[in-house]
This record gives sequence, structure tokens and C-alpha cells, in this order.
Amino acid sequence: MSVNNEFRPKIVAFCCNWCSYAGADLAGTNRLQYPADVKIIRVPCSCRVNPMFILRAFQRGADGVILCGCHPGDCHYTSGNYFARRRMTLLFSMLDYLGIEKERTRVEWVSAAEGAKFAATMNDFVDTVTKLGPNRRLEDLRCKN
Amino acid sequence: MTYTYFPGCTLRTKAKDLDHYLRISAEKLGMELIEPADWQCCGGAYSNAKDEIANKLSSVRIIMDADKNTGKVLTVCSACHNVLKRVNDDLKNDENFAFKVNNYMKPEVPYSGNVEVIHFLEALRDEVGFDKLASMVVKPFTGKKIAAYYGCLLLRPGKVMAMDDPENPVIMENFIKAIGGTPVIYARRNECCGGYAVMEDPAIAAKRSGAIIENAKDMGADLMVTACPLCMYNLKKTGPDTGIYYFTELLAEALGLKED
Amino acid sequence: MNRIGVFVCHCGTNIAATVDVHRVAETLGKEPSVVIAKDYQYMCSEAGQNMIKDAIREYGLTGLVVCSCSPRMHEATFRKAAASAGLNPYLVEIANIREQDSWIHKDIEEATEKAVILGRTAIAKVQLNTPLTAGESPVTKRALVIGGGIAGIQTALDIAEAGFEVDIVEKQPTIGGKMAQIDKTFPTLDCAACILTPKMVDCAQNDKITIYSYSEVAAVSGFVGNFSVKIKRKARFVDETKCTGCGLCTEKCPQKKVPNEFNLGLDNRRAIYIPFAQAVPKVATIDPDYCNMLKNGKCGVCAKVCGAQAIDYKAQDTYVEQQYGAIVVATGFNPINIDAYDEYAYSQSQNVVTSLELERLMNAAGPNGGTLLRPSDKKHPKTIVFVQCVGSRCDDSRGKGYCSKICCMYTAKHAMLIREKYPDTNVYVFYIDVRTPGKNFDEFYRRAVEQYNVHYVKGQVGKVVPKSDGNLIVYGSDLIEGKRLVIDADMVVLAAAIEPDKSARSIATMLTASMDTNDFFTEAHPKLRPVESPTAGIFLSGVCQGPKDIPETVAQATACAGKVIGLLVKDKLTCNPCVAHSDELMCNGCSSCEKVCPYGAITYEEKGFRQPDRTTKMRRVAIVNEAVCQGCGACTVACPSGAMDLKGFANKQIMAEVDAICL
Amino acid sequence: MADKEQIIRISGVNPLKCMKCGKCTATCPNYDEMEYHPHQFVYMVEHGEIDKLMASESVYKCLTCFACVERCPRGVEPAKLIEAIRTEAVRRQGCNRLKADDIPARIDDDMPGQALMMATRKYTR
Repeated sequence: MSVNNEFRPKIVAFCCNWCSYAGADLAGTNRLQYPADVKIIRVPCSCRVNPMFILRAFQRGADGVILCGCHPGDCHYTSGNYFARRRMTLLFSMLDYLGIEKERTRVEWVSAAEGAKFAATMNDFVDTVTKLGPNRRLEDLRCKN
Repeated sequence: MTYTYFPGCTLRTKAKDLDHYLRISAEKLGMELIEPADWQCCGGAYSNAKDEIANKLSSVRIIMDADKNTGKVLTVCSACHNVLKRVNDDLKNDENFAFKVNNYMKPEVPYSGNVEVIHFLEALRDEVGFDKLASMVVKPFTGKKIAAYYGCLLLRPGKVMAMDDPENPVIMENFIKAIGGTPVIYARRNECCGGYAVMEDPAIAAKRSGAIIENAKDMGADLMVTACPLCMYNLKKTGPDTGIYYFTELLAEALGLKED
Repeated sequence: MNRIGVFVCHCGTNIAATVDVHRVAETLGKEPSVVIAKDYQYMCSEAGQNMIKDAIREYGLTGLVVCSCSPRMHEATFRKAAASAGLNPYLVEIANIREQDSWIHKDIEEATEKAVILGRTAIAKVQLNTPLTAGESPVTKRALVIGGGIAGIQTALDIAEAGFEVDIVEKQPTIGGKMAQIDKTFPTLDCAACILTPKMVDCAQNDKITIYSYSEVAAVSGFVGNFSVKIKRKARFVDETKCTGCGLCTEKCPQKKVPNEFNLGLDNRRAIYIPFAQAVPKVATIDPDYCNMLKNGKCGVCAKVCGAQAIDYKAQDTYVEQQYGAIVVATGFNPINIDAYDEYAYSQSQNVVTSLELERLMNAAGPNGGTLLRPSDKKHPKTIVFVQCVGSRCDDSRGKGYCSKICCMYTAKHAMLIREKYPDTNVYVFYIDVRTPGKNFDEFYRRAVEQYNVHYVKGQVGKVVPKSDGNLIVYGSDLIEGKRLVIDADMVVLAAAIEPDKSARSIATMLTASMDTNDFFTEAHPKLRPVESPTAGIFLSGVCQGPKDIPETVAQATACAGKVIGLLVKDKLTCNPCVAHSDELMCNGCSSCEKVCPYGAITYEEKGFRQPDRTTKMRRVAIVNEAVCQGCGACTVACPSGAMDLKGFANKQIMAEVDAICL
Repeated sequence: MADKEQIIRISGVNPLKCMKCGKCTATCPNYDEMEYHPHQFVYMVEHGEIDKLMASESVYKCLTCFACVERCPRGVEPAKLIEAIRTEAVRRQGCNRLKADDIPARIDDDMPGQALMMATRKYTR
């Protein structure tokens, strides 16, 4: 671990296999940089992401969670991203109620062809979360062995 | 329909017609114009250099004043319209500019970004409606072939001015139709008259304006209309007997308001 | 006890240059449950795969993690290797340390640290993987081709040649597409109609091919091997089975003022019409927007003159439902609308035309019978200016960012044909670059310059001013000479950019096939799978995937047919085993999952459960039809009791990944 | 020495976006009056030849009519570049293109104040 005390956030990105994960791959193929703080978890569809996963991430000390799916109307499974959008709207308003800044969570639509958008989105998100500083509100030390 | 009307300096001096006919027409059309008591010049020309802040402040003042009352700045002079619209766009979209301006002006309430800069032609199209205007015409220009001269300031840069398609505008043509005339389409209607370069070299303005008049006449124009005092000057100087009018004058005439 | 093997790929220097691969292997080797960790130059090579296979046997691995390129690239490769060594292929996980690590980071320390975390995440997940077995589903041995241009025609003919049934759905009254409108083709200058129309006739005569002309795809459901498609057959008001194509009605119809779209509005047709002489099917169609009988019941001339009694004014749209194993998209292109580029005066002068309009003006079957006359006054043009890249290579809101690819060549063709036929005509071509990659292409362009003396000017036209006599003043840069040219021209021809057909967007949505930002269909891999969509069972033919000329389109159409045939010859397809599964002990039969399932894969069953008191209690539980489930996982989140889970992406697995990342 | 970066900064124009089609020059209404034409401004700024441009009469001949800006297929905005060079030239030379003494000779009774106002903005400090 680097010793400097500059804050580097932990970011979990859930990406759907068909659009956003492919978009992330394209960002890689085109050598578009974004911070190493972002770690991607591949899911078949954005609708696979259970709000529990996001809570778990915050509980475990994540500073930001982003969910990326296909553009509305372009979901590989026809309607999955609509479910995701509705579920996340509810979850995010609950998190907001709990005092987790809205900026720590985000839903973005990134298609397989939008490598540049993926990189730009991640740069922006990391930037935003870094400015917010560490998230300790939901962190549960009991989860950490 | 209430507007903060910004006539601009030229309309007080050399372009009194443009102003006068606008006022009487607007009244007839049910538009209420509030002229701020102590307005100053818009700045004359928009500075494209990114580090020019100071000479945009007079426009900022006009916009911020309007923010406090009607929220709508009505203009008619193409130059004023261009400057005000672009400065307003900077205030809304150029964070750095907005920051510096707010620092300097220190307004009591920060600019809301809600002010609209509206050209009189746009008000005729969007708020009065050309159909309603046509129904109020008492002396139509039937059979008159009228060439609209847009110049450059009204339309460009197209993304900011957003009055009409910058290459294929129809707003003045539709106005001409509304007052009963037949619009003449000619390619140089959106080319520059020579503008301020008349101060640098009058020959430039003569050449530019000459090409425009020639093009309009070739395509069959009897009359030409413009919204800009400088275009008017350059065109008139080049072709004194071309028949060039401010569009507001034809509007007033069509509405039966022009004193003979 | 888990016994995990970790293999870290260098990918030459692709990974190894930014990630310290030895350190990654060494660090991950220390993880509990990891029994072997190695790095190697190319894990996907035969030697690399053998290394994996040997380790599986030697260490009796229960799970495999490969840190390499994206799973979209080589997951299948490593799964196959694992299977051949006796490890269930679904016990393999990939840590993507190339596209999502080494290629996007520069700092070795950071990239290495990230690789370790990604590896750890994969290890955490693979420990919870379970062996899965893929099921099978049957294949409907019939293909659908959407679009009947040269791409669709060629694909259909090739699929039919292999003995499979093919249906073509074409929204126009005839197949043929853009190629039917073209006069000559480059670089051979053979007549487009002469080479296209025999293929159109072949389609009509082939008993494996059914043409649904004047029809559109209305709805699509199902998945690879088992698509169900609803086709809307628009009312043509003419019975296709009775019409003989004699054309009498099209001569007698009194409504003569209908813009003829086949000639791009350069002349008129009747309200009842056959688009062109060689149309397939050669039957008349009534245009309901113009037909007086349909609009106000006053006419009926066509019905009176029709000897075959084919006219039916009461016809309605009908729908056909059909099953398909594969769907080919061949929706083609259109030139963009160039109204926004009015500095070229297209809207102001009839003598400013697009290149496709010029094709019709020069075509023997076009409005002037093949004599090139300028539209305003039917005079022979003496000076013609061609403007390239109108809307192509444009970084503005008016045009397209891409090169339309075909314009340089067709403009050279036009210029050459005009100089050939009318040697007294001056022809200028303003170009930014002349792009002629292709067999015999550059030679063709050079012929236009050297043999036909076409004036190629390096520069762009900036303004066209029409005059009252119909002539056009053209202002263009000559960058080599370093001056501006002012040309008094009789005609200006604009090479308008091409864009995907407007219908492509809605078709993509129906097919759940992805598109790029320009509305071209995305291919499964830009180099290695160019004719398949990432959506299984959807194939791409022609310009719907990107700009191309006729030879390229035909090559791609045939390649596409090859892929379709490869699918249709199979009797069974292997299903994705990563499907939903309901734990019936936890399920309370609430129907939440059923409501969100886009495939109708979930049904319910009354099932008896033994109670502790040895009675049997009946309870309603969800059953997933594994052949229908596509594995999106929507149901898993909807399930309130936690009974529904997704194999391969189970709740526990994803939680483990989250934990590993946040550690 | 005139600074390329300075010109790029105050104009906000990136000359590397230019694909060298020459459309700006073809569409320039004041082509005939200029020694260097819009596309040359872009090209020469890219190559750092600012001094030549600054010394040229061409910077005062641009009408800032934005025809080149509107029609450039790559969004280069040559007129903004020209204005930046002119602004820089006027600022540096410490002299004004338009001298107060010369003005009376250039105006007549009909000329709108706007002409003087705009010219002052464009030609002086």
C-alpha cells in the first residue's frame, strides 16, 4: 500500500455483460485511462443487481457504487434496465434518507460502442467520490474480520 | 406579452425608423414594452477572445436587470441581439465567465440563468404568431417581391443564436408572407454586408453589399428588408435606389400604421 | 476443501508491460485454497492450455482462475481446456487484467495492485461456483431476412442454396433496394440492373424463398433457434395472386401527380403503380395517400380496366406469424437529408442534385430516358461541379463523423461517364482526399483523371449561388494552387453522406441487437465476428453494419449466409446453463418472479411437502423452464424470499466478489 | 515572439481539428481582400508562424461574419483564431488600428454609431 495520505476511494462498478462490460472492454482496447480505483463486477444484466449488493458494498467500506447498463430500449433482455432503474431510484432515495450522499451512487447507460463514454463516466464518478471523501456511515466493522 | 425592450444606441440616432415602427406595431399587436430608464450600450460587438470580460459587462448588466422584472429582453437591432444573446449564453454555459462576472458585479441575487433574449422577429413568430399577424394586415404587399436580407449577426453562430436554420432560414420569408408579400430566396441573404470593415476600407463594404444587392435583384426582388442599421447603411450606400427598408417599417405599413 | 489453480497471462507485453505478473502470481499463490499459481507468456496458446490441463490433473483442481484478457475474448477457450481435462467448464473464472487493467493504467504499482484484487475477486467467486450442465434446445430450420436489397437478396439466395427455407421481408412494393436505382457500377461500369435483376428473379423463382414485399416486421420474440416473428403485410389493394403485372391500370389511373420515389421525386407516377419495369414481385400497388377511390370513393378506374380483377379497395393490413431459427438484418441505407447544408443551395436550385438523383437522371429508365439534362430547363449541362464529403467526415451536428466510403468511387464513375458521353462537358471534382482502397479502384480513379481529363481539385466548395438563369456560381478552394476558384456551373452534384435506414433503430430494439452511436448495427467482434450481432441468432448483412460498396456487401452477405447455414444445420443448440433456479423449500409462490420475467419462463406448480408431523402440505412453488430462461436475473431481485437465484451469478458469488473488492 | 499557445488559449480554437479541406477559405466573403486566408491562419498557427500573421493586413480584413465558423465540417472556428491574433496584435503593438484622428474622415452623416462602436471593439485596445 502506498503510504501517502491522499485519499483514494474504493469504487465498485456493476456492469451488464452485453453493453457496459463491453463498453469497458472497448475503453481498454482504445487505451482510454480511468483510475484504478474502479473495480468492475460483471453481471448478465443490470437487473441482476440486488440492492443488497450495493448495501453490502457500503457496509464493507466502498466509497461509491455505480451501476451501468444498456441504454433504455436497448436491453439485451428487453426490459431489464427498466427494472434496474426503478429499483435503484428507490434504493438511492433510501440511502439519501440514511445520509449517504446521492453522489456516491449512480446509474449510467453505456453501450458496447461507447468506450469513451465509459472512461469519461468513470473519471467523473471517481472525481466526484474523491471530493466527497471516505464513506464511513454504513461501514460495519463487524463485517471486517 | 410583456418585454424588457432594449432599443440600443443606434436606434436613438441613425435608425430611428427601425425603433419607431416597432413601437407602434408592437402596441397594435398587443405587446407591452418596458424600456429600462437608464440602459447603456450593449457593447457593440461581441468579443470572441476568451480573456475579454470587461467589455461584456454592459450586456451582463442589461440581462441582470431584465432578470429582476420581465425575464425577457426584446431586441431588434441585429448587432445588439447578437451581443446580448451570446453574452447570455456565456452566462449560462461558461462557468469561468459566470464566476468572474459574479465576482465583479456582485449582484444581490445571483443570475438565475432564466433570462431569454428574444428578437422582435422571434416574438412575431412565436408569441404573436404569423397567422394572427396575417389576419391583422390591412394593407398587404400583394404582388410585391421582397427579398429578406439576414446578414450574418442574426443567424451565426447558429448553435447560440438558434433563431432559425443558419443556412436555410425561413423566419423573415414567413414574415414577408404574413404581410402579403412574395418572398424572394437568394443565396447571399446570409452573407456579410461588409459590416464594420467600412471603417477600415469603404471599398470592402461596397463590394460585399454590391454582390448581395445584385443577387437579390437577379432573383427578382422589388424590395429588400433588413433588421440591422449597419446592413442598412452599407446596402443603401452601395445601391441607393434598391428599395431597402427596415422590416418594421413594412410591418407598420401593412398594419395600416404608417403615416404618409 | 477447495483446490484452486491460478494462471496469470503476460499476453506478450500487453499485460506484462504494466502489470508485474510474477508478483501477481506469487501474491495470489499465498491465498488460502490456492494450490498452484503460475504465470506464462500466452495462456491461450497450446502450451499455456496444456499447462492448465496438466495442473488440473496433477493437483486435482476444483476451480480455475485465469488472469488474462476479457472473458468476452477467451472465457470459452479456457472453459474448453478445463472440460478436456475433466474439470466442469463452469468452474472457471476469468479476471480481466488486460482491457480493464493493463491497457488503461500506466503506473505499474497501481496496475499490479489492481490485478491482485481482481484475481482475489475471481478466487472468491470461483470457490462458490457449482458444476453446471448445459441443456439443449431445438432449431427451427428457417431463416428470416429483413430487407430485400442486394445484401438481403444475396444472403437469401445462399441460404436457400443450402436447402433451407428463407423469407425476405421488404417494406417497399418490390425487392431490389438501392442497387436497382443505380445506373452503372464501379469499377467495371457494368449495368447495375443487368446484374441485379437476374438475382431478383432467382429469388422469386426459388421455391425455398418466400418474398413478403410491402411488409414490415411488427414483433419479434424468442431466442436463437426459436424466434417467433409477426410480419405485417401492408394492404396493397391489389391481390398479388391475381395481378399479372400488365401495367394497364398504371397507365389509366387519372391521378398523375404523385412524386415518383423510385426516381427520387424527379418525375411523377400514378396513384396505382409498379415501381419499375423489372420489379419483383411485378404487381401493382395502390398508394392510399393519393388514390381518389380510397380517399373519397370517387374513381374506380383501375378496377374497371383490370382484366384479372385483382383490385380490392377494401383490403386490410394482414399479419403472418412465422417461426425462425435465425434472423438476418439487411436494412441498408439512405443518403442523409442535406437540407441543413444549404450553403450548397440544394433547396434553392433544381440544378443542384444529389449523386443518387444524378444516377436516375443518367439512367435509361430514368426521367430523361438516359440523356443528361439539367432539371431546371432541360438543357445539356456544359460545366458540372461535383462536391465530395457533403455530410461525411463532419464533426458537427449537421452530418456524420464517418467516411461514407462509396462516394469517391461513384463520383469518379459519374465524372467518367459524363466525359465519355458528352466530351464537351467540363467536369470538376472538389475533394478533400480521394479514397480508393479496393481492387482496381485507384486505377479507375486515375483513368478518370488521365484518360477522361476530369478536373480534380484538392479543396472543398464553400458556397453555391444560384442565378436566375439557372446557372450556379460555385466558390471552391484550390489548395494546391493556393487560390479560390469561382466557377460558373450548369449543375452541382453533391455526394451526400449515407446513413442507416430509419427503420433500423426500431428493428434493433425488437431484436435486442445493439447499435453504435450512428445507428449502425454492432458486430459481435470488429475483426473476428464481423457478420454476427452480439445477440445470438441475429446476423448482419450489408450497409446496416457500416458503409460498404456492392462487392463488399455481396461478400458480407454470403459470409452472413454461411454463418446462418452453420446454425441451421444443427439439430440442437447448447443452452446457456447460467439460468435461474428456484429453491422450492423457500419459495412461497407469490408470483413476483413471474411478473418480471421477459420470457415467460416461470410457471407454478402445486407441490406436496412433508411436514414434521408427517403430513403432506400442498404449496404453490415456482418452476423455471430452463430451456426458455435466458439468465437475465430480473427474477432473483424481485423474489422477496430469496428462493430465486441465478446459476453462475448467484447472490453468494456476487457478494463474495463485493467483499473481495472492498477488502 | 508571438506565442502559439497564447493564441490557442484566447481563441479557444484547436488547430489540430482541421482536416485541411479549405472550405473556410472557399466560403469567405472577403477572400479577395486577404493575403492569408482562413485555412492558412489555422495551418500557420498550428505551425507557430504567428508573427507573420500578426504583421499581415489580413487580420484587419476579416469581417468576423462567422461564415467559416458555421460551415467548417470539423468545428475549427477559424474566425475566432483570426480575432485572437488581431486582438493580440493590437494589444502588443500598443497602437490602435483605428486612430482617433482618422475617424472623422471615415464617417458620414448616415453612418450608424454601431459601425464606429464595432470597429472600435475590433480594431483598438
